[in-house]
Amino acid sequence: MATNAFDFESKPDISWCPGCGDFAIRRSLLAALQELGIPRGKLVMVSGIGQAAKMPQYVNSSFFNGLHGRALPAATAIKAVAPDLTVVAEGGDGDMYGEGGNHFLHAARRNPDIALFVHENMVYGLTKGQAAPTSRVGMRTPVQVFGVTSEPLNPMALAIAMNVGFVARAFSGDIEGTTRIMKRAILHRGFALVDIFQPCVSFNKQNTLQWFKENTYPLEEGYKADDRAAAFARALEEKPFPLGVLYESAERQPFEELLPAYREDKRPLRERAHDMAALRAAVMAKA
Amino acid sequence: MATNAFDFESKPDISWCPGCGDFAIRRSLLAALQELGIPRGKLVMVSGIGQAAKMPQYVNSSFFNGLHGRALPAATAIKAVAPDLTVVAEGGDGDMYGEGGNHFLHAARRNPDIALFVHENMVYGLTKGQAAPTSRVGMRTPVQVFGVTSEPLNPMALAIAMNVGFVARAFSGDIEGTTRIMKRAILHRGFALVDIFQPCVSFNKQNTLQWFKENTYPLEEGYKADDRAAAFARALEEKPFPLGVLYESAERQPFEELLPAYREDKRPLRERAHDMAALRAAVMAKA
Amino acid sequence: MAELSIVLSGEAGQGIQSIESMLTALAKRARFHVFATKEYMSRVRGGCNSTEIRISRQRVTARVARIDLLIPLTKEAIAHLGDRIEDSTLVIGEKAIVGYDRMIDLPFSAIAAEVGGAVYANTVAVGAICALLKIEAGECERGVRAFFERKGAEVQEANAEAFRRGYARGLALGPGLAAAIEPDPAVAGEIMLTGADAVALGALAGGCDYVCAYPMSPGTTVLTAMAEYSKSFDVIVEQVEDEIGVANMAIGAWYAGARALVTTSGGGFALMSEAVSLAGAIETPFVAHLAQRPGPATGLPTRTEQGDLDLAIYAGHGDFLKIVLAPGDLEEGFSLARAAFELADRFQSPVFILTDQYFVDSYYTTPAFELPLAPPTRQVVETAPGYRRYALGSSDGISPRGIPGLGEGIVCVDSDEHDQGGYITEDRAMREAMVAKRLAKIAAARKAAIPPKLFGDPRYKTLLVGWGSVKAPVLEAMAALARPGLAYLHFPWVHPMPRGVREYLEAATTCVAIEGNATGQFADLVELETGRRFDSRILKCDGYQYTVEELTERISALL
Amino acid sequence: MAELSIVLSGEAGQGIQSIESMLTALAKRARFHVFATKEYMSRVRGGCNSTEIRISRQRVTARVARIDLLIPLTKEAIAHLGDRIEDSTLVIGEKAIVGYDRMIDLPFSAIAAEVGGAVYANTVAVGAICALLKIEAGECERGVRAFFERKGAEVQEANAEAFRRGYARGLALGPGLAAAIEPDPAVAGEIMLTGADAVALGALAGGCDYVCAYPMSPGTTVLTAMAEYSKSFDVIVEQVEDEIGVANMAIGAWYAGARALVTTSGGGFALMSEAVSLAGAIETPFVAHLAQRPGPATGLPTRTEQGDLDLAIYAGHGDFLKIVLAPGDLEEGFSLARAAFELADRFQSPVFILTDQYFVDSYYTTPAFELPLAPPTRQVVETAPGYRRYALGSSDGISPRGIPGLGEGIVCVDSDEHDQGGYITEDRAMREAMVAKRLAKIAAARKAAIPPKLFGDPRYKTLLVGWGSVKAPVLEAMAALARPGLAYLHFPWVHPMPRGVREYLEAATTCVAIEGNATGQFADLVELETGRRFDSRILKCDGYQYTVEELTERISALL
Ligand SMILES: Cc1ncc(C[n+]2csc(CCOP(=O)(O)OP(=O)(O)O)c2C)c(N)n1
Ligand SMILES: Cc1ncc(C[n+]2csc(CCOP(=O)(O)OP(=O)(O)O)c2C)c(N)n1
Ligand code: SF4
Ligand code: SF4
Ligand SMILES: [Mg+2]
Ligand SMILES: [Mg+2]
Repeated sequence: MATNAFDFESKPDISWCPGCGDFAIRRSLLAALQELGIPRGKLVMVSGIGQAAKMPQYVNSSFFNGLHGRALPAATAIKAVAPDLTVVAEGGDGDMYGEGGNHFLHAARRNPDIALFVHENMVYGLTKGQAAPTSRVGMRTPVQVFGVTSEPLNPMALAIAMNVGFVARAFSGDIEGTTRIMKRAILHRGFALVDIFQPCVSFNKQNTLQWFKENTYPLEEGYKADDRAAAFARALEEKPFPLGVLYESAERQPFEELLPAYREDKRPLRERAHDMAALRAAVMAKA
Repeated sequence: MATNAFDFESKPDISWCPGCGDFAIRRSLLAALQELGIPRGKLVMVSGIGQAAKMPQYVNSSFFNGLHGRALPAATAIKAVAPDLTVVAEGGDGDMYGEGGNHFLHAARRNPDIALFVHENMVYGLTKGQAAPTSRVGMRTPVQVFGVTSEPLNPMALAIAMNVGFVARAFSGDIEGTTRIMKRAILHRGFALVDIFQPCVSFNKQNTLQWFKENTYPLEEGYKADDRAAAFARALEEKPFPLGVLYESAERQPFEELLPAYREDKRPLRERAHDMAALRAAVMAKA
Repeated sequence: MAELSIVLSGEAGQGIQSIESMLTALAKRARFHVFATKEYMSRVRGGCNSTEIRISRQRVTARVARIDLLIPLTKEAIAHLGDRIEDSTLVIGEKAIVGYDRMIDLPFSAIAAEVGGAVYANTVAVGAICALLKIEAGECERGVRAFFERKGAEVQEANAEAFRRGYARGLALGPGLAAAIEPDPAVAGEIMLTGADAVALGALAGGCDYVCAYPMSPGTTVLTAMAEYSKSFDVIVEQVEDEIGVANMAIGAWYAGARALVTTSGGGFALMSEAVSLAGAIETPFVAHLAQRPGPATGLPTRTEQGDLDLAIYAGHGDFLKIVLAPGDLEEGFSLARAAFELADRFQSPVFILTDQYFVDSYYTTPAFELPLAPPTRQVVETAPGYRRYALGSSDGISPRGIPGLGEGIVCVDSDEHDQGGYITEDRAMREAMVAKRLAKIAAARKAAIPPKLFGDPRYKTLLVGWGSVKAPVLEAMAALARPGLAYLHFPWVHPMPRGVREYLEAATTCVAIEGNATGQFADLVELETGRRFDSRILKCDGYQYTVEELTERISALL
Repeated sequence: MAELSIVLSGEAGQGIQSIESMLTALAKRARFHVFATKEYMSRVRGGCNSTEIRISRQRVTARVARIDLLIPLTKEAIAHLGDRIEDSTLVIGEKAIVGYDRMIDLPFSAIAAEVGGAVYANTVAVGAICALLKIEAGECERGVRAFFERKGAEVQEANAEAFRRGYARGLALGPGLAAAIEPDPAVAGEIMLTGADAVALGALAGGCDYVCAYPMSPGTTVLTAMAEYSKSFDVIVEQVEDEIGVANMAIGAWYAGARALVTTSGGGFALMSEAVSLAGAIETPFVAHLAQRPGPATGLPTRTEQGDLDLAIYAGHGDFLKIVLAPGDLEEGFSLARAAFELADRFQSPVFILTDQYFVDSYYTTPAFELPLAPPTRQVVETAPGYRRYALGSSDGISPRGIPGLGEGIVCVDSDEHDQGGYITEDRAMREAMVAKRLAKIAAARKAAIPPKLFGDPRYKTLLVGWGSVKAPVLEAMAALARPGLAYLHFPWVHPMPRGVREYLEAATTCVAIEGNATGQFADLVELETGRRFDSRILKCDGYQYTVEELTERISALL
């Protein structure tokens, strides 16, 4: 890889398993950040806990690596407080759709200008192989000893139902395709979801690199991503799953742009002084 | 009202505001329960906290009135432990889609045989008028002083995206229609959502009885509720909002029926003895 | 007469609140000291609620059991107030509705109807009360007009008329019932506000510029106040999907350079417990206003208790600093809320402001708060390349805090155990250094603690010990008892325990803990700190704040 | 020789675990006492982990610092174990890979390659170790075959061959290195299992029939064990979306008549805090297994600490009974887990079983658990019409518990304050009665508490006080010290504090608290209860359990 501003001088000790799809996603991510020319000091990576959620540790930028499932509220606040920063949230399918499911729903409602990258390996990697919300029915694990019975969560359908303005599925095996989609997601003004199929070589023996290859296909050239109902129909397709941007709409305004604090004054909060005259007036209004 | 097995001998002190749509929903509920002939001792009403969530207090049956937002996990367990009971979960739009949003997602995935009735009054009633996840954009409240900016959550679209097998919208103003839908929801084998439009006379001056009347219409006779993508398209309709069963499918098996504990033995757990021989064997297997 | 205690009681939504707000505004205008508090059921309409108002020549800051004047709006009001109605209680109202033998009939609605409708009944009642208080009629009328200023001339006029009629009827009750209270000119410059307002203003004084919350009584009071202030201050106010989101959002906001406040109550705070631990781990400031109400679980949602102290102190897993402040009066509400932000920023740690329903809902006249001269500054550094968020080496465990976007460095925080740069480590020595760093902040905070304050006889034999909102009733009870050898040690800063507490207790023969919960949570903490057992604990868990009389009696029983 | 301490160290996924499980199985088969524990990084592959195995003539239940035999699988293993490698440590392994001067080269992989591939390297290593232990070869080989029974004859044969070759190479190292340990015939009837297994079996013995959890190390160990048991028991096992759902689901399950268990760690438990309060309010049993790991926040996910005691005791808002049990050995793991269900059901209250990563992951040979004769019964009543869930009147605060569907009554529970029937009330007298009812259960539970157990000299001068998993290392350290006047007071039941603790402490000249956290959380509780301060606290927070040597040294420094 060519030198990338977001890579480290010395190779970091990456704790992923050899062969894990996460490495490829990291390559896509570093490339996307570099190609977009984001100033290194202006990026904040936000994550929860999990293998995927370790990503910020391996990107040479500011990061907020918080609690399992809780990346999105933190990311939303960071963007709201400092709209001049680029905020990327990243995590696993358990992190974002399991523990963090409620934040996902409501981040979608709020629509902060955040790109969310979810590693869909259909398993809990870091905790050693239990079912994720995306695990396929029938998958056996040390906890699901009789096989998964719950319907896998369909992130595409869900995001489209929540009217997310950028809904895409990528595949770690396609580094360039993923890079391309990531760039578009970061550029999208508002909440953007990229769900990335990723093989977990240690715990998911069912949804392997090969399986993903065999069970995905790129959306056809000329696919129109601007029709929500049509996108939903495509989102229901399984085996093969379509890859690419399923839905895109610039209709909604981002959360932070709607905040009254930014109506006139565009400066991030950190640059503002507190208004002592207003305070005095507020106290004396109680007289 | 005629005597109803689920009503009380002496009139309960109902704490809802005079004129609240909740009274009508209670009438529909009592009628539905009565008409289905559910034995009184076999019903458990489960709820969280809120005005809507007080419903179980006003139904003469067993109830579990738990924490704000947390009705569904409790209801799921009750049904799993005692599949012979009828379990109805009920609550407000804040309770079920706000605080409880994650449980809603995952109850949908699990598909327990529970009917869920959500009072969509587009506001937080009990806590005095803040925005609910369903509040319309622009609504001003004591907290949303500049008006709501987040996209209202669309329960129909969301439930269809989550592949819920029974997805319906009712309106408290139509007591009989609501009763009819409630009955179908209770009879549905699996998770069934009925989102019920309900005017809050104290705090929602915008989405009034009149407003709901003017902004809803019944699904046309002959509407086919079995096509998920088509149902989704209809779920996106707003002003007017369609009323009725938007989607229905008997495809998925209920959660508790898939539990290995019930494969052969159908008795609820409370009727089972513990197996001491198996315990001895399990201990000695460690020798 | 020195003061009058007035109680209004009726259903939710029946108009108690309009009588109350008009009356207290007029009384303040007339330079009386005013105190008002309310108790209400967890329902929007119906039930039986009450508001208590004291109008006095002297400063009054606590509730009393005594009712001098009762205005019942329903039949139930009489039963609701029970044995607090004594022979000396003047009961005035609509006999036809209330049906209470001993009451003086004053048909507010009928009089209101003459003016133009039932809506004016409240103003009629206010008129009658003002007459009894012998407040000058013309001045009152100007007050009434001011009160309805925004509603237009017609409404103003009708209400003035309703007021006059009520006033006349009040006068007609005869001089025997009147209660002339002398005004205090000093009230003119004073402010009158609720505990929630005091906390909100204190937060603004502390530089708060981000508020997030999930509605929960009684914590919502501060959310609503801040939302209102977002019209005149650069404050981002966001209602979040749940309390977990709230806390994580606030921590994210602090990380990015804001001064964020969350406000909640027990159940909501319990949900934030993991996030509190996150703030501790990543050493990011966090300020929570926790307005207590009785538990467990949903409990009594609209009532009061001091039962969440343990919850706050032991929130989150692992050992790290949490500072807990508990205002006892409005001034402390303001100054501690302000201090919370400075302390959170300085110690890069969670700070909790513990109030309760009684505290946030009560209001009274008090001298205007002293404002700081200088605005607060964000205690952050501009980072240089190579900046490390958790640089070791300071004796107090505090490393300079950078924020992303300010300076050339990057700011890396991780909830896993981390090294100086914020990167995950499992190195034992680093782990121990980081634990020690976090513990050092506890020691440093204890040194910086606001010491407890002694009231009463400095050469006490009996020492009362309390915290938070019991302060005002205790002080009035002490004044009522007027006993030498009696003192009250008040803790506005309750955790980590300030130093020197043992000396206070050792100087006493008898130590009595007073608090509003069922077991004496603070008493336990003081015992743990000092090794000195309390001789008695005065406790209460029925959902109400102590009245002055109740405390007077319970204290004197121990003397 | 009485025992051998063996350490295997290498990357995650490199095969340490297969060597360990084969070796311990063979050693137990040969009637040695076995103890094994592991420490590992929070990663699935790579890093540097280690397993410690003691093989002994006598019962061994704790870890030691001493390494008699080290099998490093990587270069890093040597640095990782640092100063624990002494002159007396025999280091055996593949010199080409490890590159450690002082080691004896034994090219496992090369030998394995002769057999048919690198997969056999572990078995080769086991063979070599067995030779050094002088375990009879034929018996071992049968053991190896048994170990691979399910893999088919070919695999069995290849491994037997690998074993033989390894054994031969071990023998060839010469008798100077061999360590003949005498077997103990009593081991034959004993069981060997992890703390997690003991808790899972105890839960089954306690009638557990519903398990729900969200994966979290080290709590997952019990989830996995229970999932496995769901193949042979009527246990519903469900993985839930988050810990809040977990706790509310478990409470719902108990309400409907199940005996539910949840299992988690600190951060997950923190999220359950509100639900704990729910269980308290609606008086529904709840059992949580809380396997502790170092915090705050994510902390060190795969390491050990006893830092969540305060979190557990003060979980949830409001005053109500929580019982906290903390097993110190496998037998306690089994019996306390079993007791947890009986207690939860009896007191209709939350019960927590506090273990830690060290406890759940370690295993050793121990006498087979005594099984109860009778199966547990659900402590529920068949309800009659008019049944009231919260009937007042019992002195211990306990009302007969009905469940829906059993009997003619209805079972109504509400998280708001409620009356006897479970309906919402704001009545003051009822509130006070319900608070008193809940508090009465605390008093009743204290009476029923399992008393602490004294080990060592009954006429002690120095009293060590500890809880949970420090028990085993403390007992071995005491045995090593062999000092008169020294005793250890062990608490398997840690909250609410059993009675009579003060007497134990007062009988000592010196009291020393020993626990695995940074501040001494249990020591605080004992001080609060007894008023007696500890003279010293031995504490540890580096993520590891005490070794016997470490404790011996730290205790003797105080004697
Ligand atoms: C509150 C809480 N619960 C549970 C955990 C344990 N935990 C850590 S990562 C993880 C799930 C990992 O799965 P996923 O998010 O899919 O990421 P992956 O490892 O597969 O990339 C869990 C359950 C935690 N850290 N915090
Ligand atoms: C953990 C927690 N947070 C907040 C609350 C306060 N609370 C009670 S009901 C409610 C919302 C009520 O709105 P909704 O669910 O829409 O029901 P409605 O009253 O409108 O019928 C809230 C926020 C609570 N009880 N518990
Ligand atoms: S466990 Fe799976 S997801 Fe995690 S690093 Fe290994 S291969 Fe990747
Ligand atoms: S507040 Fe609204 S929802 Fe609640 S009872 Fe009153 S009218 Fe109904
Ligand atoms: Mg995953
Ligand atoms: Mg609502």
